[in-house]
Amino acid sequence: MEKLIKPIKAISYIKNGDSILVGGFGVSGTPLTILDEIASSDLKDLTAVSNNLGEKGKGLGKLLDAGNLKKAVGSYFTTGRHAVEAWLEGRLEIELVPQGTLAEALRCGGAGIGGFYTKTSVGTKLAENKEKKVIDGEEYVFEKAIKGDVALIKASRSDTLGNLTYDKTALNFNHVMATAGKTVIVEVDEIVEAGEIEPQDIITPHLYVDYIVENKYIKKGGEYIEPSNSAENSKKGVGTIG
Amino acid sequence: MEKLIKPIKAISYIKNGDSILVGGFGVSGTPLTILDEIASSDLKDLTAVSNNLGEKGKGLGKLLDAGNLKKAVGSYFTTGRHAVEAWLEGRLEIELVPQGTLAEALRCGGAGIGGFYTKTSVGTKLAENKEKKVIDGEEYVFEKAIKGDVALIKASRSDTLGNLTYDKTALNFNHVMATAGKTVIVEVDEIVEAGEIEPQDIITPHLYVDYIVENKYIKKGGEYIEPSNSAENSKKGVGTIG
Amino acid sequence: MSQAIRLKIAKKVSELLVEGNVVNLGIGIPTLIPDCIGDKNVYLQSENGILGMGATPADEETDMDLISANKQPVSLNKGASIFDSADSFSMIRGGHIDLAVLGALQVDETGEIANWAIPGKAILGVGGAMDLVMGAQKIIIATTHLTKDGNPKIVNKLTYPSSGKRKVDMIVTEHALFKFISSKMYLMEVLSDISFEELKQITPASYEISSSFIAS
Amino acid sequence: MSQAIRLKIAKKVSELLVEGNVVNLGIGIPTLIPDCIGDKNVYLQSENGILGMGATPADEETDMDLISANKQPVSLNKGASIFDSADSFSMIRGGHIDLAVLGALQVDETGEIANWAIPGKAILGVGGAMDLVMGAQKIIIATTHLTKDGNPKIVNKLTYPSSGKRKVDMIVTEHALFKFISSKMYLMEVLSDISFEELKQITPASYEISSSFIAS
Repeated sequence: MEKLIKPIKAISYIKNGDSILVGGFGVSGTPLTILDEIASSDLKDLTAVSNNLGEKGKGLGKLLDAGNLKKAVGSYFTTGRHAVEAWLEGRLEIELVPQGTLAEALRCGGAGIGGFYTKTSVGTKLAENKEKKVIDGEEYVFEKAIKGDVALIKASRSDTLGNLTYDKTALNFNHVMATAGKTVIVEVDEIVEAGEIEPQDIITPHLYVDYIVENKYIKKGGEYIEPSNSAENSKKGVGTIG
Repeated sequence: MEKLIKPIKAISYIKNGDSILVGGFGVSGTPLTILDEIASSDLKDLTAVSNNLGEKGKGLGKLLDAGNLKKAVGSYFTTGRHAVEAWLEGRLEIELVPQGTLAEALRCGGAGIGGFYTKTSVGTKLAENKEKKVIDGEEYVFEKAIKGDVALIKASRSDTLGNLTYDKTALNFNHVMATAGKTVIVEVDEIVEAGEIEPQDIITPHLYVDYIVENKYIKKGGEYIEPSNSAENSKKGVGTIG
Repeated sequence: MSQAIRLKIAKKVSELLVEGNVVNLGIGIPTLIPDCIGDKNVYLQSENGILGMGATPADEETDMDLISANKQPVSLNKGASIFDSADSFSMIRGGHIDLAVLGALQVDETGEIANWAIPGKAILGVGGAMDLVMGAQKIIIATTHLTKDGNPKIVNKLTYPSSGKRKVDMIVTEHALFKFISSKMYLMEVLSDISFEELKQITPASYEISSSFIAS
Repeated sequence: MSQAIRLKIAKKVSELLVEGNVVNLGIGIPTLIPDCIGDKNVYLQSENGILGMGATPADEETDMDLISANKQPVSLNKGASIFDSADSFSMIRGGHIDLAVLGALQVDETGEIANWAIPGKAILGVGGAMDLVMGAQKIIIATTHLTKDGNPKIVNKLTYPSSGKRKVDMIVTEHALFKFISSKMYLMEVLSDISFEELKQITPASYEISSSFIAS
């Protein structure tokens, strides 16, 4: 298991000013263990490419509070107040991208496609100053591929080679981000022997995965709970994630 | 099972002059039953978009002999002599597309992307007269999305709703073609009840599939054999496909 | 706006759903629709990667890795499938969704909508709104007739940022059902005891009464 | 050209493969490489949708729905995965393949190759050649030194249609191993009893002898 590393080692592959692609929708499919490690580090000026910024105090929300982030690129920052407040206070730059355009731009980044034409956002503020092209009589806007210095993703299972499967809607942006990161670090719940995952069940083949980190959170009652204080948390109903 | 129809009904959705997207690599993953039905029909002037043209007398090779085709769009027509001969004799127009560009153009056609930029073919004859664009200092060529009037694909299993799975490398172009056809007809080996395929095992969700046809060929010794004369064929070693 | 009114709108839209259709439900009133569908057979698509989304599960079956685009726990119906965000938006942008039911901040008299940003406020969320507006085969707007402050939402011309050039097909409010045909707006049905004059007053958009108009 | 010579070239290339690498093998001589790898641990990618392609199966295990890009039956190694053509070429074009070993009709002295079309003949097949040329991290050309007719393949300037602007990294023939560094060609190793003069004669491309040259 050459690819298995500790969280502290994982974040040594991230440099100040890097762009990090972070999987997850809400906090489902978010690499919480790795993000916790970043939040307790001195890393700064990071640009996070992620659909949203987790929740207040969870996932990327922690990085926002800890001051690791300079900028966020994503589709939806209005779920909680934490991102809006950071933006209003000038602590965070935000670049808003339609969700489908974000997914496709990341896929293109991983697939060696320089950019693509979509009808999404044509005629809106988000297409202002972007190149347009008429194809077969319809107007499209040009969107550039997105790549990242480091992709931080979450899978449910990895085999020892780094082949990945995901748990239901925790899949979301994780696979495309695995293809679009220069360095790819996956956080997993479980590691199995190579050959234990059927060839057709593998969602992300191992060639995309550089390092594997074990998830320290424990799934309980459908939610991921920090093990250090899980007993207390499950009583109080705080500190849970999901 | 509203979607289940007979092969003769299936080809009634194809009109003279239509573009048909036909799955398969070699003849693996090719809808042989539907193609047989076309070969014995009067359909003409069809444009086949397919990686290759099957083999002599098999799959799209039959359509070539039967005179159903006007044009072929694909990446590799030199495996057998049948396509080369048809082209030399002026019976077939050919448009050559790099294999990765073909796959991506079909995916874009299904995904509402008007076109994309790839480095593949830059500086070659296949990029002549195509728009170029420099993105982040690298030269790319513009390729337009491909859609088809009818997609004819092959899956191993469908549930009653039309959710599909494929058998190993028979997957190839079938899924992207299912997304890029206006009408999509799938040929399957087996039909199971809705719910029998796990949600995460479904490769092509049912919303892409309009009609289902049962494969009349029988898999034997790793190859598909025409049942009508399978006893004889397996003796002589002829008439097998794959 | 009372929950009863929101439910009334959701119920009316549910009646309009076509058996066998693939439907994406936006945030706001559309999220109430699953509970109004009954045994009508529609396939709900959720842009975070589900086709065949089912009802809210019992507490003990809740899995926060099986959630809707609203980040609420859901279940899977028979024949449901799971896919990633890129594939999900391929479905949406590629025209494979029969119907999207969306909320709106404003709709103008041509059917253009604004449903993602408020002028002068931070523009920090768009989600899948623009992809759905451009990609769905048909769009129904499910909205209260007026804003919380009593201002009209169905207007002459958008004053809020547009969600895209594509025009919607229908508006359902607690008072009325409007249809758009070739970017012209028609009153199809009155759904409350409101008079024509009162309706006109709270609806700045120009519209005609359809020849197939149905009284409440 | 005799099969022995083709095998010799395939064996030499096999020695150059790096443990743990993801490798795509083109048609021609590269197809002989799987049998020469031994227990070196490389992951073979096949553009029709396999990572972890294994050896030719026994006759009774042959499945024509598990084939290589050459349409020959293959097996799957432990940890292999299957994917569709779009995902396969995303790997290739996206730079995720460490090495492609390709055949060539011609290579010029800058490392540009021609491997898909012959002038004056029908141009009817390209397959994944151009995607691999543009996408693989490293490219080794495995080819006989001369054509069947005895004409040079390693030339001054391509007279056959180019496969792309991208330059290859290495050429392995039965006689020599050449490397390209910044579009300049270096003789690294002589692999037969050919003399420098004889080699020069059958190699119109200009090259220098590398400072780290190895004699046969």
